[in-house]
Amino acid sequence: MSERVAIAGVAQTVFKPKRVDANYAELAYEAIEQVLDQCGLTIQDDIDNSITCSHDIWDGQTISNIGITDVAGGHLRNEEKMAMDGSTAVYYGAVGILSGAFECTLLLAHTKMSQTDRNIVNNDAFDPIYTRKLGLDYTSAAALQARRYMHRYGISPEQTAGVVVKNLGNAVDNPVAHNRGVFSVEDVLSSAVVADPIRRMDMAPDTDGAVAMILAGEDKARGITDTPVWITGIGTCYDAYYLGDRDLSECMALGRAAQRAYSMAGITNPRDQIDVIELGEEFSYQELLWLEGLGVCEPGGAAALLESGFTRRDGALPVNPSGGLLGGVPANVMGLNRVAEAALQVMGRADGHQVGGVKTALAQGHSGFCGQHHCVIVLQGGKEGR
Amino acid sequence: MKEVNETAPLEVDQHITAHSRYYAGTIGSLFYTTLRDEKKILGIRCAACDRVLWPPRQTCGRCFTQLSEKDFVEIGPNGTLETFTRVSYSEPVHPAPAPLIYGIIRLDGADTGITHLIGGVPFEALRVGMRMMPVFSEERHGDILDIRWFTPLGE
Amino acid sequence: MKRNVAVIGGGQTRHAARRHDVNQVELVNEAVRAALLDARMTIDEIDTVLLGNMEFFEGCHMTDCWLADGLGAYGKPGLKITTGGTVGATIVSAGAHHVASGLFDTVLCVGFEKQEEGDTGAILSGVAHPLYGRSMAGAAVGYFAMMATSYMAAWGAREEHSAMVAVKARQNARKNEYAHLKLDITVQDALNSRMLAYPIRMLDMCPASNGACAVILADEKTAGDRCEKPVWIRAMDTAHNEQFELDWRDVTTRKPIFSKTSAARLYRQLGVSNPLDYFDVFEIYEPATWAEMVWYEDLGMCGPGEGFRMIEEGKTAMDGPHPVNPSGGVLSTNCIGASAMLRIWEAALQIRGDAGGHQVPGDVRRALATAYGGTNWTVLTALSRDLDD
Amino acid sequence: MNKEPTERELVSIPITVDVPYRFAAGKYMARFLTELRDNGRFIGIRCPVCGRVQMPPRVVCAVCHVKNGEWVKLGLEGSLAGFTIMYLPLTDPTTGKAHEPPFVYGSVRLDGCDSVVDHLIDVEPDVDKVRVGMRLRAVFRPREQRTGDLSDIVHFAPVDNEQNRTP
Repeated sequence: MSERVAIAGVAQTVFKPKRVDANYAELAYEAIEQVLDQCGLTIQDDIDNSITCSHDIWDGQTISNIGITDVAGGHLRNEEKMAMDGSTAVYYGAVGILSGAFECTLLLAHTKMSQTDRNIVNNDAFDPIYTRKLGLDYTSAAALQARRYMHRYGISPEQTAGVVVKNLGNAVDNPVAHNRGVFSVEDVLSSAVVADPIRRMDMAPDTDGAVAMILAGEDKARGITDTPVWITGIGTCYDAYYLGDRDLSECMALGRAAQRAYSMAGITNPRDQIDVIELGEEFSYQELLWLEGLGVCEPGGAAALLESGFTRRDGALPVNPSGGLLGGVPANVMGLNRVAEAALQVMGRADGHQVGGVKTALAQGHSGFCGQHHCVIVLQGGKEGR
Repeated sequence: MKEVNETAPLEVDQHITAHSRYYAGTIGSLFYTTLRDEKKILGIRCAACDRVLWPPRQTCGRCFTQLSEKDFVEIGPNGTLETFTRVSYSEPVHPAPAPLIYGIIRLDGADTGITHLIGGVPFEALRVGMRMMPVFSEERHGDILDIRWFTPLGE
Repeated sequence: MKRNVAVIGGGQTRHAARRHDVNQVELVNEAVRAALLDARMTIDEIDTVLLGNMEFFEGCHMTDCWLADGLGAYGKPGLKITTGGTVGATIVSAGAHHVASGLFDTVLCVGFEKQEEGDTGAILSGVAHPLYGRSMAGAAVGYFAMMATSYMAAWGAREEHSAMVAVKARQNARKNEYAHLKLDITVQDALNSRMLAYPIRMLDMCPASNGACAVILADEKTAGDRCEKPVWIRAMDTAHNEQFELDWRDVTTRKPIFSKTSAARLYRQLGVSNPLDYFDVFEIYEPATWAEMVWYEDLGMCGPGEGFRMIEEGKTAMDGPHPVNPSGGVLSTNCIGASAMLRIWEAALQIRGDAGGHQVPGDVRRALATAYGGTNWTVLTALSRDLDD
Repeated sequence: MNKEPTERELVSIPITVDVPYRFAAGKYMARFLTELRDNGRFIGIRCPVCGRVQMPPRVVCAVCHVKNGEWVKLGLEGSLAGFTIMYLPLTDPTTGKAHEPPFVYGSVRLDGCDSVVDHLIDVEPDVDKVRVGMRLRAVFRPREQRTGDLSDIVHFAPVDNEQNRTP
C-alpha cells in the first residue's frame, strides 16, 4: 500500500504524420517494449494493472482495446480503457495505486490519426439532436472559442502566432516531434486560413504514435529508478456541454481541476511554484487560454506573458519546451505525452529540450471540444515530492 | 522464410457505416414540432438559477433542477452574435459545400447561446455583437436545419 | 484496498426496447435520480461521477461530455471508461478505487445503453479485426451457437436445457418491475421460437434494451453515517483475454479461461472453498442461455458438464437452493453498458432484502456478480451484508 | 404546448454515421494477407517461448508477452472445431452484402496451428451432415479475384476421405 505514486518510466514512439508500416497494436508495442526494457520490468512479474487510452471511432474497431489487449499485457489480467485524453489515464492510474489495489501500472495511449478523417470523427462528438447536423468539428468549434477569447481580451493573431513560433522552435530540439522549424510570425500568418481565425500552422497536425508510462507505488518505484517523479496533485473537472452554455473565453473546468491538483500538492502560487508546464494546445490560442485557467496569470494576461519571454524555454516559466502538441502528437495520446514530457523534465531526461532546475512540473490535458473536460497533474522530483 | 520486415506495407480501405436514429425525447420533441409547425424557438427556464436555456433540456446542468414542459418559454427569434468563424474546407458531414460560416447567437430572452450557420452576409461584414435573426427553411422536417441559418437583422 | 467501500444506493430505469420519450441525457438522468433518491442524497453530495458505456454503439463520440447535464457531472471531477459488456462492473471497480484511494468519499457510477439509437448490427460486426474476420463475422449469436454445439456434443445436454434457462429468466423477469422481457413462456414456447443459429433460438438470446443503471459508493464513515443498509464490496477481479483466441466456446478446452482464472483469484482473496456454501445468490452476465450453464461450471457451482443438471433440477431457480439471476438477468434485459452494473445492483438489492417481487426466499448475506464482454472478458464482484462476514 | 405527453409526436432524427478508414495491416498481418492473396496459402507465427502457433500472425504472444518472429507455413487442411447453422442473413460490413442463410458457419483448426479460423463451411445446412472433427480443406478464389482478405477463401470444403464419409 502506497501513500505516494511515482512515474517510474516513460517511453514514446517517434511521432510521424503517418506510419504505414505498423498497425496500432504494433505502434503501441514499440512504446511498451521500450518502457519495460528501460525499467527492467516484465508484464508477468511486475505489472498488475494496464490502462489503455484510445477511442473506438479513431481505431475503427468496436471495443478497440481488443486490438491491444495482447501488447498491453491484458491477457487474463486487469486491463481497462480510458476513453478520454491520455492525461486522465495518469489520473486514474494514480487513483488505482493510491487505493491499494495495484502496485505497478502500465499506461498506454495510441492513435493513428492518418487512418481516418479527424473532422468526421470529431463531428460525432457533437450531439445528434441539436448540433451534429450543422457539420461542426473540433476545428470549427475551436475557431469559435478563439474568436470569442481574442475579441474579449483584444488578443491579436500576431500574439497567437507567437505561440506557434515558440513551440515549433522548441520542437526542433525534441527528438520525437515531427512538426518543427524556425518560423516567423509572418510565416504563421501567411499559412492558409482553415477556420478563421485559425490558420494551418495554428493547429496540431495529424500524427501517428504511442506513449507508454509506468506508474508505481513508492517502494516499487524506488526499486525501478533513482529518479522517481512523484505525482503530488491530480484534478479533473467537467464543464457544460453545449458551446453556447458557457462563455468560451472562460475555463471554469480547468480552474477547478487545477485547484484540486494544487491543493493536494500544496501549491498556492502556481506562477512561482511551478518550474515548467506542458499543456495541451491543440490550437495555438489554447496555450494562452489554458495558462489563464491554470491561474498562471489573470484572464486575458497570457499573451503579454508570452511576449515578455516569460514562457520561452529559457524564460522564468517555460511552457511547452517540448514543442507541445503543435509539434505533432496524436489525438488521445496528447495528455499522456504532456505528462511524459513534464516527467522527463523532472527526471532531467528531456534530451535536447531540457529546462534547468526543474523540481515541480505541471501537465494538462483536455477531452472533447473547447475543453469540456480538463485534467491537471502536478509532478515533483526528489525532495519536493512530499 | 522471409523476415517480418520484408513484406511491403499493406493498406486496406474500409468504412464503418451505421444508420442511427436519435430520439429527441418529450422535451426535445416539443421544441422541434414547435419549430417545424410554428417557426417559433423555445427555450426552457430554470427557476432555481433564474436562467433560460437553449437547447431546452430536462435537467439544468448547473443546479440539477428537473425541468418540464411547464418551464418552456419562447425565446428570440432575434439575438446577438457572440462569436463566429468561416470554415474553408469541405467534409461529407457538412450541410453544404465550403465555405461555411458558423456563429453562436445569444437569443433575446435566453442566457445561453445557439450554435448555428450564418448566411446571407459576406463574412467580412460580421462583427461580434451584431444583431441577428433566423431564416427558417421552406421545408422543415423537425431537425436543427429547420432553421436555415441566422443572418444580420434589418440589412 | 485501503478503505472499505459500500454500495449506499442505486437505481435503474424502466428498461424497454423503445424509449422514444427520452434522449440519451434523459435516460441516464432517470437512473441517476433514482439512485440519489434511494441513497437520500442530493447531487451536491456526490464527489465524483464516473460513466461507462459501449463507446460508438450509439454512434456518438465523447458521450460523457454530452451527458454531463444528466449525469450531474457539471463542475465535478470524473471520467469515462469503456471496456465492452463488462464496463458497468468496471465502472463500479473504478468507483471502488476512487473511494479506497481516500481522495473521494462518495462516487456516482453510471452505465447505460440506448441500443435503439445506434446501428447495433453494424457496430457489433466492427468488433472483429478489420482485416481478419470482419467480412466473415458471425456475430455474437454465431459464437454462442458454437458454444452450444460444443456443450451438447461434450456433455449430452439437449435443447430443452437451454429452454429451461430461457424460461427461468423470463419468468423471473415478470417479478422484476424494471425488466425488459417479462414473458410468461413455457419450455415448449422456447423450443418453438425462431431459429437464429442452430441450436440458438430467439428466446435463447438476450434482447436489445434501452436503459441505465446508477450506483452510489461511499467510504465506511459516510456509509455508517447515512445509510441504513450498506452493502459492502468485498472483492473484485478483472480478467481480459487475448485477441483472436476465443476459447470459451470450446467447453472442453484445457487452456486457462478468463472465467475460471478470475473466479480462482477472487475466491483466494475471500477464502472461498465452496461458492455454493459461501454465496447465497448469484447475478451472472449470460448473453445466451448456454453461457449461463457454462458460468455455473466455471464458477465452481458444479463440476464440468454438470451445469445443465443444475437447471434441470431447479437448483438455480428463484426458490431453489442456489438462486441465479432472480432479476431475470441479461436474457431479460440487455442495455449493454448498464448490464454488468445491473448485476451488481441486483445482487446488492438481494442483500438489502429490497428486491421486491423477485427477492429470493432465503436469507442473503453474500452475493456474487459476474460481467461478460469484449473477447471473453469478465469482472467479478463479491458483495456482503456485514463487513466482518 | 398543451397536448398530453402521451398523444404528443415524438421526434427522431436519422443520421448515418459513415467513417472512412485506411487501415495499415502492419508487419505481421501484411505478410499473412499478402501470402493469402498472392500464393493462396496460410502462414502462422510461433511463440519463441511457449511454442504455440497462432494464426493470424501478430506482434506478441499474449500469454508469454514476448515478441513473435518465427513464421510457420501452414497447410490448407484442418479439422472442424465447432459450428453452427446460421439462419440470419448476416451482413458483411465491408461490402454491405448479406451471406444468404441458411449456411454452415464454423471454426476450423488448421493442422499444426493452435488457433482456429471462422469461415463458411461447404456442407448442407443439416445437423446430421456436420460433425465436429470432420476434415476440411480451404477452397480459394482464383488469384485475380483475391484481394488479401479472408473472403479470398470461398469456404472450407470437406475432404473426400474415409473419415468424412463415416457419420
